[in-house]
Amino acid sequence: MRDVAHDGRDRSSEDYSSENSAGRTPADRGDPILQIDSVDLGYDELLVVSGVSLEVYGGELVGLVGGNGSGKSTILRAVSGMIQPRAGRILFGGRAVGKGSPHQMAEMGIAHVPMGRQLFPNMTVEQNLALGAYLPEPRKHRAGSLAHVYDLFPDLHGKRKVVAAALSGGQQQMIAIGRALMLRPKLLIMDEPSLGLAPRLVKEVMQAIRLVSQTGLPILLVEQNVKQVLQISDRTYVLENGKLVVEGPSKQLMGDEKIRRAYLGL
Amino acid sequence: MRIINFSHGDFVVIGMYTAIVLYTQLGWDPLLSLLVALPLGFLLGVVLERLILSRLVDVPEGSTLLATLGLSLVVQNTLMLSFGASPRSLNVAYGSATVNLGPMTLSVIQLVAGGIVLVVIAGLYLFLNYTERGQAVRATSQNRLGAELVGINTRSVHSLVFGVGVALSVAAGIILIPQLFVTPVITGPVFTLKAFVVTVLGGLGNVWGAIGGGLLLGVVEVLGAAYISFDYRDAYGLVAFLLILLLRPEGLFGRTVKRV
Amino acid sequence: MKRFSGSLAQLALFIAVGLALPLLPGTNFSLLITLLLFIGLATSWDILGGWTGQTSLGHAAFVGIGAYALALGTNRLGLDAISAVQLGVGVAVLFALLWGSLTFGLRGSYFTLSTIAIAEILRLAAINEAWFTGGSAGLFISSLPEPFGLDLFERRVEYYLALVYAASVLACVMWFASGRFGYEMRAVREDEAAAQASGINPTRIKLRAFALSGALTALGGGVYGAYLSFLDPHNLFFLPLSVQIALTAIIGGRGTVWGPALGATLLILPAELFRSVFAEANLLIYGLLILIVTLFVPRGLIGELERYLLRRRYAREQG
Amino acid sequence: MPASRASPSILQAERVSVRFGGLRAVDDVSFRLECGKILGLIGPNGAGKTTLFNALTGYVPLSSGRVTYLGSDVSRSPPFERTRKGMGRTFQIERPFEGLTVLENVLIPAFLRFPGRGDAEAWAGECLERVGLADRRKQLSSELNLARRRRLELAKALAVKPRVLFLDEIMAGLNPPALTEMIEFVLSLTLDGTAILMVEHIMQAVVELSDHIIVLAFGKKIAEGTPEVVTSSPLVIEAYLGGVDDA
Repeated sequence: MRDVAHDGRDRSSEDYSSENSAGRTPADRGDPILQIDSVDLGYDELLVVSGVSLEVYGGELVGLVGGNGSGKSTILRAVSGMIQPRAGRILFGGRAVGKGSPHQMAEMGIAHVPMGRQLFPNMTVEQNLALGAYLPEPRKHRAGSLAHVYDLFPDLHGKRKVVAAALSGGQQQMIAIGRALMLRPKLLIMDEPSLGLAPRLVKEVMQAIRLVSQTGLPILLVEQNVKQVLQISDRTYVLENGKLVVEGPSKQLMGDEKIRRAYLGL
Repeated sequence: MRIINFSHGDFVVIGMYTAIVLYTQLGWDPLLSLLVALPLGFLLGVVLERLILSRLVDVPEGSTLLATLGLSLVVQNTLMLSFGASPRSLNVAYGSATVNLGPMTLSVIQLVAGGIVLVVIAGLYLFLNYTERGQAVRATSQNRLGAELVGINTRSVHSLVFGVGVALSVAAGIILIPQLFVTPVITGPVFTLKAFVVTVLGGLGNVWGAIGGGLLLGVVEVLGAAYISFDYRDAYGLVAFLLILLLRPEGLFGRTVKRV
Repeated sequence: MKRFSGSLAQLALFIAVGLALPLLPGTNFSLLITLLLFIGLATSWDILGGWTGQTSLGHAAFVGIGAYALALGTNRLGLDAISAVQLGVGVAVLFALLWGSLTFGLRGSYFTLSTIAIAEILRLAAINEAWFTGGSAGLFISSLPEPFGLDLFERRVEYYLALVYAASVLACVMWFASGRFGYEMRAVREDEAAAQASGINPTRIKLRAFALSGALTALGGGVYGAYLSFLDPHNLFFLPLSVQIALTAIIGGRGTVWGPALGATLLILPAELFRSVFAEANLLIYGLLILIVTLFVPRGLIGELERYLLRRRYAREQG
Repeated sequence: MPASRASPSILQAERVSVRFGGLRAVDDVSFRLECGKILGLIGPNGAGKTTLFNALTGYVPLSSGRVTYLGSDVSRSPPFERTRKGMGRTFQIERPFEGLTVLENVLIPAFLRFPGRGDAEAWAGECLERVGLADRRKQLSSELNLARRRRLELAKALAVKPRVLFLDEIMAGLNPPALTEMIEFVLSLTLDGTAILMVEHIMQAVVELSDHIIVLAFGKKIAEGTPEVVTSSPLVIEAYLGGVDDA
C-alpha cells in the first residue's frame, strides 16, 4: 500500500491486559463442565482469537460478549468442533473436543441454540420440540422433557399445533431454546439470541434464559448485547479483537469503563 | 433434498427389465419381483448416493445434475448392451382380464397398479409424519443446520432419501411393465421428464404437491389431447412446466419456503 | 497482443492438419466430418455453457433449426444454399433471444430444465407438423443447389465445409477470449452480483452469448444437414444430441478455447471407431467419463491443465 | 474537519425505507455525502446497516424514499448502471472471480473505462499498484489470503473510477499493522475528491476516518454527527451496550 502522510489522527492502542482478579472461579465448584484453555484460533494465515481462557462451571450462566468481529463466533466454532485450536485446548466434561459434525456435538450433550434460530418452519411447535429429543437417550424422556419445556414457556403450549413460521420472533426463540432443552444437555450454548428482535422481545428472551438457568443447567451465552447479559448472567467475559479484556462477576462489571472502550473503541 | 436427479426415469426402466428377466427366466410374477426389488433398489440407491452424490456436497449445484446425467447414460447404455434396442414388454396371464364396475370397465392390472400407488402414498405419508426417521427427513429438508443441531446425521438422511427414491422408481417400473413397452434409451428420459414436470407443477419437497402435480399433469394431457390436438399430448405438460417455472417457481401448491 | 498471435499460430496449425489429412491414403471422411462438426458444435455450446456458465441441454434444437432451414429453404422456399443457411442462423438468433429473455431469470438447474423442455416442444412440433417438416418419418434431402459449383453431396466438399466451420467457430472464440466480451462472460459466470459492481449488465451478456452460441450451432446444423442428407427429428432435436454436445465440451474443459475440441477428439473418435462394438450404446463412454470428470476433474481436462500451468508459472516467477 | 456547506453534495438519501414483509429493516433514513468526505455508518448487529448499504448501491429495492447521485435520481437504477455512473463498491465477503488471476479480476472493471485490452490492462495494473498487489498479478485470485483478497476487492472497486466509494467492512479481521495501513490508504483515496461511505465495526477505524457518522439501531437513524459527538452520545452508548430500558 502506498504510504501517505497523514495528520496524526492515529491513536496508539492501549494495552488491555486482562485483570484476572475478582470473580475468579472458586475452587470449591469442582471441575468446569467447559474449559477453554488459552486457545489460539484462526483461518489460513489469519489469527482471530489469541490466548483466550474461559470456564463454565455447573449451574452457571456465563456471558461471552464483544462487538462484531471480536472473535465470539470463532470461539463457538471451536467449541463445536468445526475448527481446531492452533494452540491451547478445549475440554468438555474433562474430554478434549475433537473435530466433527454438529450432530456429534449433540451426541456429546452440548445443545446449541444457533444464531438465527434454525427452526423447521413448516412443522408445528410440538414437532419442532419433539425433534429436539431425536437421539435415543433423550427420546426415552421425551414426554417429561416436553412437559418441562411447556412448564417453562406456557405460551408455547397454547401454540403447540401452530407451524413455527407463524410465530413471532420472540416465540420462535423460545422454541429454539425449548428444542435445545429437549436434548437434556449437559451444557447449553446460545449464539446471539437477541439478534433481530425488537427491544420488548429481547427482554422477554433474556428472562426466559434466566429461567432456564435457574433450573441448574450451565449456560454459555454469547451476545453482543452487553447490558442485558450483565443483568442476567453470573459471570461475564468481554472480548475485543480476539483477546479477553475484562472478566468477572457480572454485577462488578456493570458500568465498567473497559467494556465501553471495548465496544466504542474510545 | 433439492437434488435434480437425471437418472430417475432410468431406475424405472431398471425395474421394468428386472420384472421381465425374473418373469421369463424364473417365472416370477411381477408382484413377487416387487418384494425382492424394493430392498435391492433401496440398497442400490444408498450405494450410489454414498459413492457419487455425497461427494458432490461443496460443489456448484450443476455438478449433481451432471453426475446424475452421467449415471443415466451409464444405466441406459448398459441396458442397451445387455438387452438390445428393441422394445420389450411383459405379458402376464391376467394381462387382459377386466373387471366391470358399474358403467366402467377397468383392467385388473390397472386396478392393481392403482392400489399399489395408493399403498405407497399412504406408506410415505405415514413414514414422513409418524416415524422418527420420517420426521428427521422432513427436518433435514426444511433446515439442514437445525437438523444437525438436534443430533440428526443429515448425510445418512440424504442416503436414505435417495435409496427410497430409487426403490420406488424401480417399483413403479415393475408395476407398469405389463401395460407398457420399454426400450433401454428412450423410456428413461420420458419418465425423468414427466417426473420433473410433476414436481415442478406441485412444488419441490412436498409430497402432497407431488400428488397434486401428478394428477394435474394427467388432466392437462388428457384435456389438451381431447380439445386441442392429440398429437401434442406430450407437449402440454411441458408447456405447463415452463409456465410454472417462469411464473411461479415454488410450484402451484408449494409454500414459499420461509427461513426461520 | 502476444496472446492473440499465439492463438493464431494454434489456429493455423489446426487448419494445416485439417488440410493435410485428406491427402493421406484411405481417409475415412465420415469420421473426420463428424469429428469436425462436433468440435464446432461443442465449441459453440461452450460460449453459453462454459464461458457464461449457463448449462443448456437443449442445443439440439439449434442443430435442428440449421439443418431444417437448409432442407426446407432450398426445397420448399426455393432459396440458394447460402441464403437458406443464413435464414437458419437468423431464426436461431431470434429464437435464442426470445428463449433467453424468458428463462434467464431462472436459477442454475432450473434454467437447464427449461432448455430441455423447450427443445422437446420443438421436437414435437417437428414431428407433428408433417405438412411442412416431413414429420416423424423424417425429411430426405433429394437435391441441393450447387453454390460456386460445389456438389454438397460430395464427401470431400462436405469435409472442407466442416473444416471451415470448425475453424471459424474456434477463431470466433479466440477473438473474444482475450478481449472485453470474453471477460464479461467469465465475470457473469463467476458471480453476477460482483459483475454488476464492475458495471456489467449480466442479462445483456447472457443474451449476447446465447445468440452467438445459437447462431454458430445452427450454422453447424446446416453443414450437418448437408452431410446427413436425411433429417430425422428423433435425432436432430432430441435430448441425447444435446447431451452429447454439452458433455463433449464439459469433459474437455468448459470455458477454455481448446477444451471442447479436445473433448470432441477424445470422445468422437473412439465412439465412431468402436461403433460396431458398442452398436448404439456409444454414449456409455460419455456417461462414465462425465462421472469421472465431475468427481475428480471438475474443471475438465484443459481447465485443470491451464490451472496447473498458471500455478507453476507463478511459482517459477516467484523464484 | 470543518463542515463546509458550500461543497457540492455527491450522494443524497431522502427518507429511505426498506421493508421485508412486515419488518422495517431500514426506516426513514436521510443523509448527504459531500465530495472528498468520509461518512461512517455504524450500529449494533442487525441494525440494518448492510440493508441500507445494499439499498444505496441498488442490490436491494427501496420500499420508499429516494437516492440521488450527482443530482440525478438513481433510486430505480440497477446496480450495474450505478457502477457505470461512478458508484463503486466492495463486498463484505470478498468476491473475487475465482477462476481468474488477480490481474484479470481487475481487468474486468477496467474495461468499463478502457474498452481496449492494452489500455485496460495498464489501468488495472495501476490499480493493483495502488493497493500493493502488483507483484501478485499473475496469481490465481482464489489463492490469495484474506488480507490480500480485501485489497483485491479495493482494486476492483477503484478500477471503475468511482466518484463515491462504498466500503463494506474492509477493516474486519485485519491485524493491527494491516489495520493502520488500511486506514491510511482509505484516507489517501479522498485526496482527489472521491467521497466514501463506509460500514464498519472496527470503531478505531471509523472514529479516525469519518468526517461524519450515522448511527443506526433497529433500522432507524438514532444519532449523527462528528465522531466526538456520536461516541459520547448516551443514546449511542445505550444502543451499543444494549440498554433496552433500565429494568
